[in-house]
Amino acid sequence: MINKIVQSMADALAGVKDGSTVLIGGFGKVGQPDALIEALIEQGATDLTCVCNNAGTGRAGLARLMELGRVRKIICSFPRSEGSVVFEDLYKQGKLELEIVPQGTMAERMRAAGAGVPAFYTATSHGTLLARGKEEREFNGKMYVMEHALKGDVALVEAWEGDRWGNLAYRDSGRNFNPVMAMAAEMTIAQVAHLRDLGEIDPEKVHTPGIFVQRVVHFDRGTPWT
Amino acid sequence: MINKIVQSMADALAGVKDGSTVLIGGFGKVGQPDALIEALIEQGATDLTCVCNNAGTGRAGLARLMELGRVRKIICSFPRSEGSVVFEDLYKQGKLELEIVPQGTMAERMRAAGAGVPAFYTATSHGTLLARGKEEREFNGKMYVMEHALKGDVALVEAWEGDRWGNLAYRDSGRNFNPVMAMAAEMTIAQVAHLRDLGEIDPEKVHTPGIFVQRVVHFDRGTPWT
Amino acid sequence: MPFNRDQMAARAADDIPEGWVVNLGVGMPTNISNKVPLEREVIFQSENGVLGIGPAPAPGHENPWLINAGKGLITLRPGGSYCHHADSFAMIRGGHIDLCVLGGFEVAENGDLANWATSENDTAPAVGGAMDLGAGAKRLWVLMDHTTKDGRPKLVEACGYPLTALGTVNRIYTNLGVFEVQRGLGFVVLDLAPGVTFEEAQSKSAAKLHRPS
Amino acid sequence: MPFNRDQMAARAADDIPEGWVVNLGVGMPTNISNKVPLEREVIFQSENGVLGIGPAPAPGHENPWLINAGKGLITLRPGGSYCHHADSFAMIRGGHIDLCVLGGFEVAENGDLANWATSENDTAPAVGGAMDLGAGAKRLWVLMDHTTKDGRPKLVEACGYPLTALGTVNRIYTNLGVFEVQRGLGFVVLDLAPGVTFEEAQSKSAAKLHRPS
Repeated sequence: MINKIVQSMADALAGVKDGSTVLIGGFGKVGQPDALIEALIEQGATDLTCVCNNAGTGRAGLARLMELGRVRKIICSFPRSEGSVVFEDLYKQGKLELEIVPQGTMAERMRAAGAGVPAFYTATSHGTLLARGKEEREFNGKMYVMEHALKGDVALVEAWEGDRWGNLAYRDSGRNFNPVMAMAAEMTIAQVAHLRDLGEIDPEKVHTPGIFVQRVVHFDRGTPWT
Repeated sequence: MINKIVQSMADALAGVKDGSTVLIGGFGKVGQPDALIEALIEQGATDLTCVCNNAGTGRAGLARLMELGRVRKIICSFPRSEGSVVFEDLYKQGKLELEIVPQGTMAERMRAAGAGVPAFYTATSHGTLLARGKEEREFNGKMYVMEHALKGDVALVEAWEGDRWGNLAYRDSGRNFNPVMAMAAEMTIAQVAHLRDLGEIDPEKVHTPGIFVQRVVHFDRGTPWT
Repeated sequence: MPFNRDQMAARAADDIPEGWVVNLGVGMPTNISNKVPLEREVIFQSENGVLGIGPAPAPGHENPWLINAGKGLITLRPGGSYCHHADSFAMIRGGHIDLCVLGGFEVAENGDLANWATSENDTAPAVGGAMDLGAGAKRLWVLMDHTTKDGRPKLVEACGYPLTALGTVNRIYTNLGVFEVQRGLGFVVLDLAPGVTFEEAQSKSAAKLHRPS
Repeated sequence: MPFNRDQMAARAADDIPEGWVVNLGVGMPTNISNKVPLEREVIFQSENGVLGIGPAPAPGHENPWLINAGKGLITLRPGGSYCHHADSFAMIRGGHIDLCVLGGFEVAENGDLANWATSENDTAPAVGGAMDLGAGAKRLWVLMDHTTKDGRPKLVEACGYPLTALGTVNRIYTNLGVFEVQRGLGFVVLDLAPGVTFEEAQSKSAAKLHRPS
């Protein structure tokens, strides 16, 4: 019997190595795998590259991981936002590398990694600072920038429901980056608010098929704090 | 009020121009927009490039369109199959151009067209006859082929249900090429077995959001002939 | 009297026809959705995977799982749907969004937009989806004050700030009026706020304004 | 006695561990799914967007909307799901399929596979998903007769037919036995059908066979 469900947060994060690239789902607090991030803090892996839409706020979660000196590099579209105090401190001190990526390019680079596409072209960022050093190319009279796949060693995602095959379904705007990150990582770990029996999730609305998920852990965090 | 529902097959196909590239959904008979293909035959546009997984079987539908001399070129992954007699005749007589594309590359080229990606790289077909004349490139020690977006002027798709905003949901394996073709065409025309009121299709299982659909026409063709 | 912010949003909203799919940038542009009557069906998209945003939630009826790109609580109207980030930006990058309205630091007369970083040395500017929207939407409008707080013009000959997108702005809504970017010509005045003269608008712009022909 | 087709499929099925996601090519390989007991959960994928194929439908309970890549009627088991063609091939191209089993015209000792066209001048060969699967699956096995109907060997030093994929075949299941492709070495005999000798298998192959070390 295939059973990807693990019983503890420690089991969920077991084996994450130093130097890993960790994709962290969520947009705002919605679909953000808080419990898994806490578990990663506990687990101890360091020298991490974190890919996340923002660079953490307040002093908990990703910000805490950064404050502990465990993050070498952040890849994100929106580093500086209200409350991103830890990021700003560390960045000013030169203790954190930063790669800013347009949000759609970031999503597409992960989708490409998951889909076996090593590189693709996009008009996004052409002619801007974010295209510096990148290959440019003309197609049909328009200029494009070449972007590379962005792969993760680990993805941390949050879903509304999940089953023992690793199938996931999200709720409302909680879907966001989670499905593309699940595709793009060697090991995808899902925190799910509800465990379902196999077959209980409508096959027409499985948003992330189990093929992309290695571990499922139950954690009902309740309402996302907004 | 947005209302993409049209009342007749003639209205659904109105305005399709000679020389158009027409994407035709379905895999086997499932999800195949038979009524729209018949309506295209009626409508009269000629000099067409048709993109479809196969090159028609028997003497009806796509095969009929070809037999009438209305198709200049076929882009497909599986031209010769049981019953593809019309295709074989025309092709032997040099009356039909053929571009064979690996099935996944064909799907991805249309997805790219829909997603604003003019070109991407794939390992598929590298070193084979189907990569001849295509640019090759190495990424991380592995060879890839550059493939271009494949755009349609028109897409004909079939869905299980649809609403006046053009939202579509498919049934079982009827999804197949339909969502990517819907994304990739200037004008997507959907034949739906069931019309739904706005909001009746679960927002979590809208497979093709209405943004990709221009016209919806009701046609319950019943069981796909298999 | 120049438009106030509410009037600016309303002025832009008036120009959006039924049936368009529209993405509104965080900040001032978000207010535009409040100015489009529900009966005029405009489909608002948010890049975090929401298509068909409805009116603001009634107090006590908020759904914490449902937010827009600005992290504000929203609703979904019947006919709305959800998708993931790559699919959402496929809509944007693929040219399926009829209109995007962004805020701006500067717009140049060639249609360049600067709205994400205040200098090349800006340590960590946040780009979000602005470059994707700036390059991908069918039409790009900018909603912004005509000048900075200290009176510097924001309609310019060439942007001084780092660019967000090149040559894609079609129209600018400011407190002074509505301006179209015409390729090869520059800024054309489409409309002025009540009591605002052409000369006043010109004096507060750092590029030539043209009268409509 | 060489394996018959059913035995060949069963032999391959025996080597598939629980938990693998497996794509079976049209024709002989499809039969493999019938040889894996339901209790051993192997997840069969079909490139037309079906993940988690179940046993053949009971007569009278066929679902005409549910077919596999060979257009045969199938079922979905609990835990199965549907997706569109681009997502399905993302699974394949992205290396998420643990195993693909295809039919073959020829396999070369460097792992090249030819299985889609019989000559460069073949007027309209049908490739389907073979090249995507051949390049993208984590493991590629080939299930085929050891020789052609007229006795020509199909295990060769270099493929004469146009290639489907380069250097990706890991293993071949034939009526004579099971052969592994070892990089830098060539074909290694893993198993032989009852009564088939190494010498017989070698005599029916056009490349050197190696005994396992």
